[in-house]
Amino acid sequence: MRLIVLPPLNVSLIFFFLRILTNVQFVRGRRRSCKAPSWFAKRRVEPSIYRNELTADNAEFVREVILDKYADKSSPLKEAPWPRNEWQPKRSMRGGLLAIKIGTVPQWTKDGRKFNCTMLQVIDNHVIRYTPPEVFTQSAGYKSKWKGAYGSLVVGALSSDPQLFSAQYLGLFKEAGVPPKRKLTRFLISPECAIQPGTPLSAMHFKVGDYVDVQAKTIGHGFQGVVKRWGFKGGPASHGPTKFQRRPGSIGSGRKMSRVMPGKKLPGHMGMDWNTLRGLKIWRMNTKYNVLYVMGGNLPGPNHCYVRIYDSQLPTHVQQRAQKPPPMPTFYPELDASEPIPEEIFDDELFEFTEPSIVYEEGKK
Amino acid sequence: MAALMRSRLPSLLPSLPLSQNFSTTNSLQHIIKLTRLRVVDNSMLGNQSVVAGKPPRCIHVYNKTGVGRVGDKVLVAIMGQKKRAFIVGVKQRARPNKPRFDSNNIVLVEDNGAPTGTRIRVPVPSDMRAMEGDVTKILALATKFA
Amino acid sequence: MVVSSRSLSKLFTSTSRRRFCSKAEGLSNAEITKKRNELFGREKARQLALITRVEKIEVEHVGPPENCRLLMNKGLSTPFNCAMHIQENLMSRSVLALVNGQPWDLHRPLEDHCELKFLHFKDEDPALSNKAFWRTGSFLIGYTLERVFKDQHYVQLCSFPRPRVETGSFVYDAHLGISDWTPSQAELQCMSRVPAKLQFEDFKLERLTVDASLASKMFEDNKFKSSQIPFIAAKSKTGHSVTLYRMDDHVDISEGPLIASTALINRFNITAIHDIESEDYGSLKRVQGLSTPKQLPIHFWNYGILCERAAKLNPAPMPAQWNKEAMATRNNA
Amino acid sequence: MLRFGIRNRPRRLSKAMGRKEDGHGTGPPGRLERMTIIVNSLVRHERIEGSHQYMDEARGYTERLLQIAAQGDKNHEAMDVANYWLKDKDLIHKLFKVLVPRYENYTTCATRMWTLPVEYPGGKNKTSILELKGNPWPPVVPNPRNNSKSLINVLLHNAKKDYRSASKDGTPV
Amino acid sequence: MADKLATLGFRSFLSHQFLKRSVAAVSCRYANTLSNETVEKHRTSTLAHDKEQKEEKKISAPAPPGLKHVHPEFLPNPTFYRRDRIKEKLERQDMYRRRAVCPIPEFYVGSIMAVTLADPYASGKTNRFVGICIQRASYGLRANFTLRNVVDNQGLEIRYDMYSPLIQKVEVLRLEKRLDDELFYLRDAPAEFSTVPFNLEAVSHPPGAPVPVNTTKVKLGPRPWHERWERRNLRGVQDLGLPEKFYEKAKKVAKPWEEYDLMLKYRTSINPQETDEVMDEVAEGFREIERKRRREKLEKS
Amino acid sequence: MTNLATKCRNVIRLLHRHCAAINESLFSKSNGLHPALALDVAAPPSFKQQPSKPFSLNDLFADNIFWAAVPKKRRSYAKKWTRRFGPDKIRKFMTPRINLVSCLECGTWHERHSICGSCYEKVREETKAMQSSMNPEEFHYNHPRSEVAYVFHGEDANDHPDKYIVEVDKPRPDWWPKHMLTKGHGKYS
Repeated sequence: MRLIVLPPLNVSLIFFFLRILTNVQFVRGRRRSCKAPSWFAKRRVEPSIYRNELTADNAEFVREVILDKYADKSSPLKEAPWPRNEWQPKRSMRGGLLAIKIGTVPQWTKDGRKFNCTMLQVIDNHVIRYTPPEVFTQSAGYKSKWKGAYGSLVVGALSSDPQLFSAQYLGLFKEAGVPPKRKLTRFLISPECAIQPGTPLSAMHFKVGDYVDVQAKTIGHGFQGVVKRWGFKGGPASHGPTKFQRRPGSIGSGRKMSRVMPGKKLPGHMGMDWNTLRGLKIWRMNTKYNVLYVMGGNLPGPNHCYVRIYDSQLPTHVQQRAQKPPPMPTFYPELDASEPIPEEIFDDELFEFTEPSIVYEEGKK
Repeated sequence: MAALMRSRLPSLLPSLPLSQNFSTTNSLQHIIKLTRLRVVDNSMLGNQSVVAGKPPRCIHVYNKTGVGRVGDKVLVAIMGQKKRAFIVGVKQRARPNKPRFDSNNIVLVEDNGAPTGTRIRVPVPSDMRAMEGDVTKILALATKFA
Repeated sequence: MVVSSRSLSKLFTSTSRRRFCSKAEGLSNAEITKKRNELFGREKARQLALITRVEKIEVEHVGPPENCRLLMNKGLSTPFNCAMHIQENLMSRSVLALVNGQPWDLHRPLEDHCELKFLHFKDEDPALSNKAFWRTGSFLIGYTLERVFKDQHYVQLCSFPRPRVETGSFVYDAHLGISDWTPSQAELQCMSRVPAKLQFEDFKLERLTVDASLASKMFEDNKFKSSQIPFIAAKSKTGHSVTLYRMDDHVDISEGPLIASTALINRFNITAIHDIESEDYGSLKRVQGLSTPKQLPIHFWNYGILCERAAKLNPAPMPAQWNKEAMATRNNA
Repeated sequence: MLRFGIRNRPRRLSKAMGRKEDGHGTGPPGRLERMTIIVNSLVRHERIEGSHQYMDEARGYTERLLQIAAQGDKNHEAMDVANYWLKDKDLIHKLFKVLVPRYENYTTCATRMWTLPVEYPGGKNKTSILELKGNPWPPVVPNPRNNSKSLINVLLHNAKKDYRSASKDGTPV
Repeated sequence: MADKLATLGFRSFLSHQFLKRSVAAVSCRYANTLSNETVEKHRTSTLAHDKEQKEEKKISAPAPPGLKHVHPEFLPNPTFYRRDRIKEKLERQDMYRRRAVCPIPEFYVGSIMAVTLADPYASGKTNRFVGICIQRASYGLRANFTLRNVVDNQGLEIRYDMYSPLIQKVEVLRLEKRLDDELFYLRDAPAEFSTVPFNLEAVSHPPGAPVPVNTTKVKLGPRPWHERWERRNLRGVQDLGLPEKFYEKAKKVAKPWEEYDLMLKYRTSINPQETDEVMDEVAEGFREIERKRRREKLEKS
Repeated sequence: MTNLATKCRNVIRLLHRHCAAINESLFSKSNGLHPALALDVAAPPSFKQQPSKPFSLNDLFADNIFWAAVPKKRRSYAKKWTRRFGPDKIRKFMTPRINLVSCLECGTWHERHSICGSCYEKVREETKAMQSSMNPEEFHYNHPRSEVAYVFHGEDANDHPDKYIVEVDKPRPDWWPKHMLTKGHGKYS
């Protein structure tokens, strides 16, 4: 029986609807906001204020209580698990995962072609909250361009010690009954793909051979000039160009225009902006460590950055998905796994290192 | 012919050091305009350029980027005349399993695409055999494939 | 002897219960609090007026920031005034004072030459401060009960046991005058908001020793207290005095030292109300609460763990009518 | 393996501690020279104070020096490194004969750092104390307070006893 | 390690000082990023539903000390933002599997080697190249080595990916070392130093014997060279015979202090404990390969 | 070109008028003292260094004052103070310091993560006293090759076997924690 301690807490539940990491909204030109929206729940508290007060074995006792409260809770909610609806081709849009980029590795196809794969590890994902479309349209952060078709599924990653977070932020996890998460993100989903809060998600949410979109924040380069930021050629290096080597040059034409067009490429803050790569194939998966090998070594963001992965929205892949429906609404190990899940799953075109070296037959040109 | 080849790499310095021929850098790592090249077939023109110590220079690369790779056609100024040639070896750092040569090698070609020489004296990258177009004509002359 | 006294007290309480209820029907807690507050104020002014000539006493301060000797007024200046001369930090963080080794309220005037030491929650052994803080907690539950309920519910505070921090909660037993009511979480939350707001007001806890007659006059409409006052007075040093404490306009009987002011409190929660059965006073409600001082910040999560424990019934003894034997055992306990 | 949190990148410390005229070099060689001066004084005095950046960088170098010196004075590399890092040659003996045996069976790191308070009105760069453990000087914090008797610790301690006894006899918490 | 420090009451006063720095300072360029320690903490945190099980390492015997030089590519890339335990472990698993199928013998820069590569266009579908190994670079599955030879008076170098499936066979014709780590100066040296006959007979190296060091000193050709060799303090090169001003400029540019920059070395290398752990695992991996090969031989016979 | 010429003329006329005033004020009434009494030290330091050569126009042109971008108008106090201490800068001065804690021993305030300055002052003095009690020749140039033990007044030397003993001729300070004195003292040493 858990006491809601501070009166403002339940107020926060109603108004601060959910801590949403709005994915990229492209206003004209490149615009980003490093500041979280005002209605986000205040996240962090200064841990050292409290930690210095506790003795060692009391801190130990508190950690023990945390583990008992959260460790391997079966179903936090009294009501029955939610129904699993059918996959409707072209209409259904599933939720995604919040992973961490852990590195890139070269792989080869069966016919000897070399390419780079980025490894994304899905660590400790849980569904935190599902908001049906009718409620979501009224909430803060809703964009009218979504035309009320989508509900919102908040997924959290990396459970951590509640003593690091503020009361408001901890209130967000009460409904799901999961430990507070270090990072939250939101996916727009169609109502039939709703997942019950508190459900753990793993890399098996996707299948090898699927195509996914991957979003991450690019490496920040601070205030950069046009040559680095937009790849301008800049001026000549010699023949006496007085102070004109890396400058943007003219930024607009005369009389009729006589202004600078919005979106004009100029020096400014570069990087640390959400970037999406679409239609990346999943070549390989390690189920023991929940690692996905995704096509391409050029994923945005540095090593160990958060990465949002969701089914690819490119039209070709949406059609392909119609034939091979993915696990709906996610992969439930106890229900879907017929035989024990193999530790490594490979795409059939990928060269497995256990196979002998590639030999080209005589006939083939 | 071999006697002319001094033990080390083809000498790129002419007998009398005229200012415009005197070069302080090694030949460039990839082929753009004015890059000095080395003719590797047994065409007369190629041998004369070696004897005269005047290396042929690339004056145009027939591709969009203007940087010549293996298999690209180039226009070469050799012994005072303009000839076309195919690049069969580049000093630029190559991809894995692809050979990298110590000199930028070319094979001279006539206007109709037929090679001037009859034999290529040095190894040629084996993935040139996968190229289409009139490059295939000069492959017949190749003896060794790296 | 023991048997008879208990039967006597049962007789006494059964009759009194019926009589008091009817008489108290008309009165409401608010009026009674106002009346007690006036009586307390008048008595305090009277006692102050008795001091005509100001004598000087020497106060030897020991401890940080430095040991010094202060010349203060007898019967007027309090340890708090001494702190005002020494350091502002002492004023804000001190909970209690030690006068010649005895715990002393911070706002209680000094009587004689003495050696003064200030206590706070982060001392090497803050047991005295913790006990005073716990006793203040019970005192503030009384303050809350008398303000929180609607007027038709006449709350009669009974008594609170000796403060024991190990139990995890402080207690006040009272007769709430509400029949079957078990408070929900939200209601407890609302009740807690009243004392929780006290941390923003800097109410002093003033101590006053009054004559037993005045005390019984103050608490005439509270049957429990009026039956306890003669015994308390008998136990006191002079044999007929009762020590009262006032905070804002709430007055209550308590003998131990309380903390200096409500500004020291950080979190305050009324955690549970249990039904208890006392032989002398019949069925009562045991109201339990938990609080932490500002000097010891605690994270909301760990406070939640303490709250859950504080909600369990406090194992303190049931309130009982005092009689000779009980007082004897109390003294030497 | 360094047993304290080190930064991923070294600090440039380009602001010369001393000027070129005093013989201090500039740039990376100057930075390393300044580090040797600090390490040298730390090995001699075993407790030094200075600006936080320099102390933190020198701390890494001191720990590594001690780890390398642990290979014994017969080892050529250890003697060469000690010779470079300790300008005063009598300290080399102290390093091998006093410090290395002192930290032989230490499980924690061999140095400790404290942050010094900011002098009013502030604005100057942060200063801190860097000391070698096991030094003969009086401890920086003479009697650390034991807060096990504070109110919240007493409450939590008793809550723990209840919690443990409750969970022992199976009653769900 | 920070948590351990945070437990003691008094030490918790200390822990604040370490806590901030023990979480390595991730510069602001990497917003939305976790430090290595935080990721490790979450992988093994008991709060996680997919907590990583601690498998016990079945290390039967410690690795031979020199293994680190024999298989340098098994050690991870020391740059801090490349490090990740899980990525390195999975990569090493692939490397063992590959080496079980196509064994790569012990070789060093300076050994004469022959590599048979699958080539769809060559006759017999394979292409064998013999040359002297002038460089061995990079880490993990990206590891590669470069062979150099002079064929028909034409200098030729091919860079092979060690773990590429196209490689059919790798033979070491002469196992020897040279005085330098990289032999790029052979490009500026006369051809006979880089010429290796294609039909060279393999000289098998007696197992366990120390690897011979070929101390030939190459006489470089005339300038212009590919690099300013006088600045590389090469040992396998005869006296360059350059005028004095070259050497003065080299001295001015040299960085002798970096040899004593202990933290620079610490940050650009894998510390001894971790190297031992990795090398123990590598030795165990190779023993596994041996066992598997013996089992296959038994089945075949 | 013409207005440039007029501008130069005005500037020169302006300078002439002023330099007379400048010379006059410096010598006659410097800070109220009779020139004879105007001590050298009292003269403004900047004036002292300049050699007393007569004012000439080309100094003006020498440091090409006309090519440098210079403010056209004088900045008012209001503008200057708003820039320095204005609304956007107020945050720097007005943010309350909430990480201050008062030391439990001596009550002085310090930041939460730092140690108490006044308490450490005692420790620093004591350390300096102990260091000075060792013979400086040895301490600075020929450090003993074994652990050093500082033996205070009233302590005997032989409970520090095979250590270099340094006599400190004053009693050990009372605030020195007791638990550190016993053998194998705690790890806080």
